[in-house]
Amino acid sequence: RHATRHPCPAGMNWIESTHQCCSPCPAGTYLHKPCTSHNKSDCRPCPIGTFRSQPNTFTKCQACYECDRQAFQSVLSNCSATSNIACGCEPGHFRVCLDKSCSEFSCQKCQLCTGRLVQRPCSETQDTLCDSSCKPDFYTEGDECRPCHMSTLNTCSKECQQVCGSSSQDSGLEY
Amino acid sequence: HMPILQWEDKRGLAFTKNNLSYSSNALVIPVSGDYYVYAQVTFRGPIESHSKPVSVTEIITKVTDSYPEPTQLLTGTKTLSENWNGWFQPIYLGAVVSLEVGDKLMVNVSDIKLVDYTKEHKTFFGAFLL
Amino acid sequence: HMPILQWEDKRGLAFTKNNLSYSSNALVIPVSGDYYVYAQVTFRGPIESHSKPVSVTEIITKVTDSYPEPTQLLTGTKTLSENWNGWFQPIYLGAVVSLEVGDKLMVNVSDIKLVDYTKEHKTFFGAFLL
Amino acid sequence: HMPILQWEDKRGLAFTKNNLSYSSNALVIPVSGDYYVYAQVTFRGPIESHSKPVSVTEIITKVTDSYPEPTQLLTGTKTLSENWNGWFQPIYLGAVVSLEVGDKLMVNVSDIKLVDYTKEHKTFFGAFLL
Repeated sequence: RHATRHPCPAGMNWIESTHQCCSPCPAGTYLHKPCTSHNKSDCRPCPIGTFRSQPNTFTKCQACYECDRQAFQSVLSNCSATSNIACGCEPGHFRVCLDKSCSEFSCQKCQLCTGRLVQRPCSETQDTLCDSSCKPDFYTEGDECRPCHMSTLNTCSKECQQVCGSSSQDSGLEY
Repeated sequence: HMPILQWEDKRGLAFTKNNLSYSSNALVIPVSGDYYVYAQVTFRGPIESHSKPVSVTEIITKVTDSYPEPTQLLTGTKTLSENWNGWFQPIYLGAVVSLEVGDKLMVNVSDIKLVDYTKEHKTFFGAFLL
Repeated sequence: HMPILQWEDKRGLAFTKNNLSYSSNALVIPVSGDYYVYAQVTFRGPIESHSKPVSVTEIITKVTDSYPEPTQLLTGTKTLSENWNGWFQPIYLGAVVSLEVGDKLMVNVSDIKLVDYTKEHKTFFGAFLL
Repeated sequence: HMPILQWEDKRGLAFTKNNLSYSSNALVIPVSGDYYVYAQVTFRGPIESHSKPVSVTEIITKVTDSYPEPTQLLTGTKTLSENWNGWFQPIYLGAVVSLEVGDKLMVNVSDIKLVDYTKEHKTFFGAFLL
């Protein structure tokens, strides 16, 4: 069985190239030169743009991801020697996950509740939820809410008159 | 993590040799070196009781005994705009990667129920030492 | 069977060597062994007098003198959801297969009229011994 | 010509060896011979200030000092029918090509702003001598 091929004491890793058991390098570093019988491993810090989040005996660090700035992603936390970059969405955008784990997501513009009350504001993970009915002084036109003051006598439909009634004439005159 | 695919390693076109073995869903690397690793997964739908998937993803990952996290080596992710009375979407991946003896290679997918496993020549996975 | 593609084996980027020869639409295997076999076909449409294809398929097959039926080695099949004022769809396939001397490799497609044969770097086919 | 992609050649999974070097956006061929050359580019959108792209294209090209024009070796071109609230499209290319010492290999794309450069395992490029 492969697993027990090289019995290293707990907490030490088998290094194939030197046939030695070495203690792993701490997170944020990588194994530059493996240990030998008389000296310890030579661990070096991860170069900029790379990281290792766990103790390891790798000869290289992992490359940091980048946030997709052109697709409205923002940096939540920068890549460090011990942790990958974390990305979110710019203000006014929310995440559309591509899969259950949401490891891949695109950022979509939050919808504006024009003429409606906001039932639930836009958040990092969900679009704005607008009220189904229009705000006061707004009337429904198709699936939109139009302000009464924008309506004029001949464009004011039955629905509009119900909502805007006399106020539409007065506001019409004001403008 | 995403579900891991299981593979047939003996019957039909499948084979392993030169100590490159297959065990518990992974190809196990017998000797350190540079390998060309490749895999194709054919996804298909719709399948009942399944909401419309937005995308399908295939990832070839590497697991090392001495490190708690898998490393993603190759990823193919495709959004689906197919109409819904039946769709097919193959994703092929292949590249050279440096591997150590004992490393394990696996294929993860976004949704195992969408994988077309019916024919060995539609979904396959392999590696060879350069 | 599905129609078999014909290939250019000498001009431009095309070449054959080490006795891997091309004759009557097939690559002929000169020595038994494991080969990495690959092919890309770029499909395109619409073409007049052609109903809207629902999908395109590419299959690399093996024909052996000693067996009457071709064996499907690799298959890429993709449904098309493209709008119809001009679409392109490449399908790449590649994998290691065990072949015997004299085996013939061919590429079949669902519809030859949909194959973009205009540029050698868009549709190609090859194999090399590991 | 189409824009040329720049690559990371040292950090993370990237590496060069056996004198196959990377300089000014190109892999430089150290010895004449047949190479398996491959590349995957993951395209994604939408991005702001960008009209809806109709298609995406990836081309692996060769530049030779002795010839002024680049040679297109491999091309993958795909029309997009995606809806527009977020799409991903990988294109993989790979084949054997005959190269001379000093030849330079590059990857061109139809639109650099549509390339997903955020993860090394989604967009990659390489070659190995047979």
